[in-house]
Amino acid sequence: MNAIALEASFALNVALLLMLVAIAAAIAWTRSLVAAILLMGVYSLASAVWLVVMDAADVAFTEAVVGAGVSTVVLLGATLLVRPGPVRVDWRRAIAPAVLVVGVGALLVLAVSGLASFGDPSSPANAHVGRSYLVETPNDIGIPNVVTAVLASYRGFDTLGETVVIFAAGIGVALMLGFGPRSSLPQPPVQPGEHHVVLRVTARLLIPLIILFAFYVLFHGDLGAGGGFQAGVILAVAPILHALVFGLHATTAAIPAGFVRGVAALGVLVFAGVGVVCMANGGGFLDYDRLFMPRVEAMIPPGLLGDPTHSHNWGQHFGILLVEVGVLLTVSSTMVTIFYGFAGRATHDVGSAR
Amino acid sequence: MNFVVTHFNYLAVIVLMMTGLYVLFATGNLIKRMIGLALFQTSTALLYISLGKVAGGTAAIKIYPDSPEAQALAAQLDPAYVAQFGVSGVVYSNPLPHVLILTAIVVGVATLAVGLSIAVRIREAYGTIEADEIEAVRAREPGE
Amino acid sequence: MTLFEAIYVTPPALTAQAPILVVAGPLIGASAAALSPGARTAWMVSVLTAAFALWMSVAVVTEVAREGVVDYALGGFAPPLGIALRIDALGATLALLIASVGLLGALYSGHALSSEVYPGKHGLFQAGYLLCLAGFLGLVFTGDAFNAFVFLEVSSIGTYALVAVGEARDRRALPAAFNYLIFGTVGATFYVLGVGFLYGATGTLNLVDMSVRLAALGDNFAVQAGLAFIVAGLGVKAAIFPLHGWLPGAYAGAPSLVSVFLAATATKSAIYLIVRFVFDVFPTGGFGQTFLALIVAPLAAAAAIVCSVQAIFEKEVRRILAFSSVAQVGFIMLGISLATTGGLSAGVFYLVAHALMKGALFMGVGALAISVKARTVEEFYGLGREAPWSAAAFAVGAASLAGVPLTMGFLAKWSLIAGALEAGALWVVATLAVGSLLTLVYVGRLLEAMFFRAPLPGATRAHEAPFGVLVPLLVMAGLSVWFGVDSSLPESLSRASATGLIGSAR
Amino acid sequence: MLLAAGVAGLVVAMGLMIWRAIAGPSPYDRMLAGNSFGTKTVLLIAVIGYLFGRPAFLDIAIAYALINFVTTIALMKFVRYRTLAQPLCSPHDTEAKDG
Amino acid sequence: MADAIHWIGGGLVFAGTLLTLLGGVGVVRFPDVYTRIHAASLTDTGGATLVLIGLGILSGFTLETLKLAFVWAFVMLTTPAAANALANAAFSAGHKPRIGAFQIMKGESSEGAGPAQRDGGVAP
Repeated sequence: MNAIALEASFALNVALLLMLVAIAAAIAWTRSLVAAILLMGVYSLASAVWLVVMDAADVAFTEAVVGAGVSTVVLLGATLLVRPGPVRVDWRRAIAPAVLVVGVGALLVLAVSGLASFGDPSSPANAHVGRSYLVETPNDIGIPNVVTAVLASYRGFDTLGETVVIFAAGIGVALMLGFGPRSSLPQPPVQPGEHHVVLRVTARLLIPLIILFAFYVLFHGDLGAGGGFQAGVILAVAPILHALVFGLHATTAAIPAGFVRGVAALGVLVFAGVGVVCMANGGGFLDYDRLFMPRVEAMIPPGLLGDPTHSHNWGQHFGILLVEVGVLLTVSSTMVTIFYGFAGRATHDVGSAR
Repeated sequence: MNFVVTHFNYLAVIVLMMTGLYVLFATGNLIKRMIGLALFQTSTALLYISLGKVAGGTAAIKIYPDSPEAQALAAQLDPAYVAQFGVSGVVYSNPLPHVLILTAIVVGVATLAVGLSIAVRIREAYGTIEADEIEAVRAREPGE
Repeated sequence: MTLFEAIYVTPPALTAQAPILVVAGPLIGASAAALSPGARTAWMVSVLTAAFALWMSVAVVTEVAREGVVDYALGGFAPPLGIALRIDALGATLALLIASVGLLGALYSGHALSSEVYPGKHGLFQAGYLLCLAGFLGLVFTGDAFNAFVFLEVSSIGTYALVAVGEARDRRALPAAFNYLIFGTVGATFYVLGVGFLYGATGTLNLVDMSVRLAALGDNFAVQAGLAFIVAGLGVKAAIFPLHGWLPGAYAGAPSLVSVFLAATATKSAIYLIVRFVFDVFPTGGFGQTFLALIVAPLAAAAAIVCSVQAIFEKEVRRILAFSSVAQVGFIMLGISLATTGGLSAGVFYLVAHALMKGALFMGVGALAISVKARTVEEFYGLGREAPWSAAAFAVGAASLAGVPLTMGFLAKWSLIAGALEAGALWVVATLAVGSLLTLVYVGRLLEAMFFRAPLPGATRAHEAPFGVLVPLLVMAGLSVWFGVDSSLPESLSRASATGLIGSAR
Repeated sequence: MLLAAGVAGLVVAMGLMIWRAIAGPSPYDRMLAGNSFGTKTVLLIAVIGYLFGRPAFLDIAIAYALINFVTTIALMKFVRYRTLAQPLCSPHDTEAKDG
Repeated sequence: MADAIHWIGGGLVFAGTLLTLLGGVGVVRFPDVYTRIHAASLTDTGGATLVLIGLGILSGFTLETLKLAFVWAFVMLTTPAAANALANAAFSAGHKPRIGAFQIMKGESSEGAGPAQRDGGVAP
C-alpha cells in the first residue's frame, strides 16, 4: 500500500500532465469558442486534480472554483455580448507567433536546465525559506494550515495586494460594463411546454447548502484547505446560481448592485483596518501580535479553546480570521459585481454604446 | 534523457506555456486571445507548484506528530530521509509556492474579467472582435 | 534637502510608520472613494489621500536622507520570512516624484474629469486612480520580488480600465487598452516566470537575501534566463524599444488625467525595478550589467533615434508625445546602462526631469482640449493666443523636452553627456546628439503650430482652462523651470541614488 | 492496490470524457462530457485523498461538485437560451404562455 | 478484520470506478446525445455511490464519513439534475433521438441537422 501510494503519485503526475497538454492542444486547435471555453473549464478541473497530487490542496481548491467556475461563467457572459463568428485561422499569420513561441520555449528550457531536479527536498527552493515556514509556524502562528499562516500572516501584505487586485478588477468591470441588469434584456427562445422544474427545485435546495459550505470553508481555513478567497468565490456562486435559474432581476432585487459594490470596498477597509489597528497598538502594519491592546490581551485566559501552549497566538488567530473575513467580503462581492456586469448588459450594436 | 526524466514536469509545463502564448499571438479573436492568456498564466502557476513539490511529501497542513496519520505517512518513506527532510517526523511539500500561486490565480481572474469587459466594449464600438477588422476600421478613421 | 527640512512637520510616531502609510493610505483612500456618494466627495477623498501620501513620502525622504536605507518589516516578521519594505535613495526619489505627480493629478482631475468621464462613475474612477497610485508607490517601496509583482498588477489592472474609460472621448482608447492589457499581462507573467527561476535557484524572494545568495551561486542558466525574463517583462511596462507597442495608443486614448499620470510614473517605476534587479540584486560587474550593456543599451539607442523619427511624422499631438516618451526612455536606459556612478545618476536625473516635463505636456494638452476637442497638430494652430496660460505651461514643458537652457531637460541632457564622456562611451554621446536634434524638430513643429500659425478657418475658438486645471498645470511646468535653475534637490537625490546602488552592490 | 487500480480506471474514464468534449459534435455532447469529467474528478480527489493518507481533501471534492453543476447550468443556458440573465421557465410560466 | 475491511472497501471502490469507466466507454461509443447522457449520468451516480461507500468502509466512522455523505448527497443532487437539464435543453432545441421509438415514428435522422445543433451558432 505504501510504496503504491508513491508510485501512484508519480504515475498520476505524468498522466495528468499529459492530459493537460492534450486539452491545451485541443483549445489551440478548436475553432468553436464554446468548445474552447468548455475545454478551459475541463483544463482547470484537470489541473486542480494535478495540484492535489502535488500537495497543493489550497491551490487546487482555488483553481477549481476560479478556473472552472467564475472564469467559465465570465467567458460565457462576454461571448454572449460579443456574438462572435467562428474563430478564423490564417496560417500565414501564425508563422511569426510560432517562431516567437519557439524562441521563448527554448529560453525556458535553458532556464529549467539550471534548476534542481523535480521533487528534490534539498533544492534551494525547498530548503531555505519554504522549510523555515514549516518549522516556525507552530510557534509563530499556531495554526495547522501552514499555507494559510503564510498567506494571511507572514505574507499578509501580498494578500492585501491580492484583495486590492480583485477590487480593482471589480472597479474596472463596473467602469466598463455598468452595474446591473438593463430593462431591455433579450428574450430567450423558449419552445411551448418547455420548462426546467427539476433545476428550479434543485437550485432552491442547493443555494442554502452552498452558503453554508462557504462559511465552513472560511472558518475551517485555519485547520484544512480553504480560506477567505475560496470561501468568497463559493459564496458568490450562490447568487450566480440564483440568477442563472431564477433570473437576474430576481437576484438584484434580493442583493442590489450598489450594496454589493459597497461590500467590496468594505472588505478592503476591513483588511487594511486590521493593519491600522495593529499599528495603533504600537506594532507594525498587519502585526497581529499587537492586534489587541496590552490590557485586553492580559484578559484573555490562558488555555482558551483548550490550547494552553499557544495562548500567545490569540492575536494571530483573530487577525487571520478578520483578514480572511475581509478577503471574503471583497472577493464574493466583486465576483458578483463582475457577474452582474456581464450578465446584466444588453447586447448593443455599433454606435449605441453606453 | 536523464534530464527529461528528472525535469519532466518542467518540460511539460513549458509545452503548456508555449501553447498558451501561441493561442494568444496567433488568433485575432479577442475572446480566444483572452483564453490563451489565461492558459499562459495558469501554466506559469504550474511551474511554481512543480518547484515546491518534495518527493514523498504531503500537503503543508500540519499533522499532529504522533497521530496514526503521521505514522502511516512516515512509514511510506525511508526513516533517514524523514529524519533529514521532515519536520517533526512528517515530510511536507513547500508551502511558499502555493501561497504565491494563490495570489497569481487571483490576478489571473482579475485580468480575465477586465480584459473581457474591454473586449465587450470593443464589440459595441467597432462591431467586431477580430483584431484585423478593428485595425481596418481604425485605419479609416481621421487622425491616423 | 534643506527645502524639506524647513517644511518638515511630522510626528515621530507617524515617521516610524511612514513607509507603509505611503502605500496603505491610497489603498484605504481608494475604498473610501469607491464608497463615496458623489463626484465631488470622491474628488475630495482623492485629493486628501494623495496629499497624505505626499506628506508621508516627504517624511520617508527625510528619513532616507538621515539613515541611508529605511527598512520596514511588515507583520512583525523579519525578512526573509516576512515581507519587508526597503527604501533606498532611488526608491525615495521615485516615491516623492510619484506622490507629487499623484497630488497634482488629483487636483487637476477636479475639473478635467467632468468633460471626459460620466459623473456617475467619478467615484469608481477616482478609486481606480488611487489604486494605481498605491500600486506604483508599493512597487518602488517593496523589498520583495513577488510583492513587487502584486503591486505591478494592482497598478496595471487599474490602469487598463482607466485607459479604456477614454473611449468616451475617442473610441480608439478601447483597442489600445486591450492591447495594453495583453502586452502588460504577458510582461507581468514573464516577470513572474523570472522571479520563479530566481526563487528556484536561491530559495528566497527577499531582494537583499536574494542578492547575498546570488553572489554565492555564480553562473547558472536558471539565474541568467530568470534575469532575461525579468528585464523583458518589465521592459514591456517600461516601454523599452521593441516592446513599446502598447504605449502610443494607450497614452493617446486615455483620459488626460490618466495620460498625465501614466506618462510621469508608469514607465518610471518599471525602470526602477529593472535598476533594482540589475544593480542591487545581481552582483556588480556580473551578468546583469553585461546583459544591460549588450542587449538593452543598443535597443535604447535604437529607440532614441527610431521613435524620435516616428514622432516627427505623427499627426496627433498626444501620439507625438507618446512616441517621444519611448525615445526618452531610450535616453534614460542609455544613461543607466553605462553602469557608472555618473551614468546612473544622470539616468535618474533624466528620469525625474522627463516625468515632470511629460506631466506638464500631457496636462497642457488636456487643459487645451477642455474647450476645443483638439487632437491633431492642425487643430492646435493658434491655440497659443487663445489660451495663453495653458499654452505657456505647455511651451515650458516642450522647452524642457528639447533641452533649452534654464530648464531641467537641459541639465538632464548635460549630465547624461558628462556621464557618457566620463565612461568613455562616445557612441552614447553621438546617439544623444542625434536624438536631441530630432527632438528639436518635433518640438519645434508643436510650438510653431501653437504660437505662429493662424487657427484653421472654421475652427471653434478655444478659451483658457478653468483655474482648478491651470494651477496644477502651472505648478508642474514651474517645477521644470525651478529645478532647471536650482537643481540641488534632484541633483543630490540622483547622486545619492547612484552611489547607493553602485556602492550597495560592492 | 485496489485503490490504485481505481485511480487508473478514473483517469482512463477522464481521458474518454476529454475525447468526447473535443469530438462533440453537438454542444450538448461537449457539455455532457464536461459535466461527467467533473464528476469523475470529484471521485478521483476522494480516492487519492485516501490513497495518499490525507482524507481531509474531501472538502475540495465537495467544492468541485458544486462548481461543476453551476458551470453546466451556465453552459446550458448559454447554448440553449443565449442569455445568462433571463430566468429558466417554470411550468407555471409555460402554461401561461400556452394558454 | 482489518484485512476484510480493506478488501471489501477497496473492492467497492474498484467496482465503482469500473462502472464509471464503462459509462465512459458508453459516452464515447453511443450514437446520440440522449444515449450518451444515459450512459454518463447513470454510471456517474452509481459509480459515485459505490466509490463513496467503499471509502466510507475504509475510513471507519469519523468526521470524514460525514464529508463522504455530503459529497454523495451533492453528486446525487447535481448530476441527475444537470443530466435532466441537458436532455431537456437538447430536446427543446430540436435534437432528435437517433434510436428508439421516436425515430421509428417520425422516420428522421438527427445528427448534424438543423441550425440549433451547431455550437449555438458560434462554431462553423
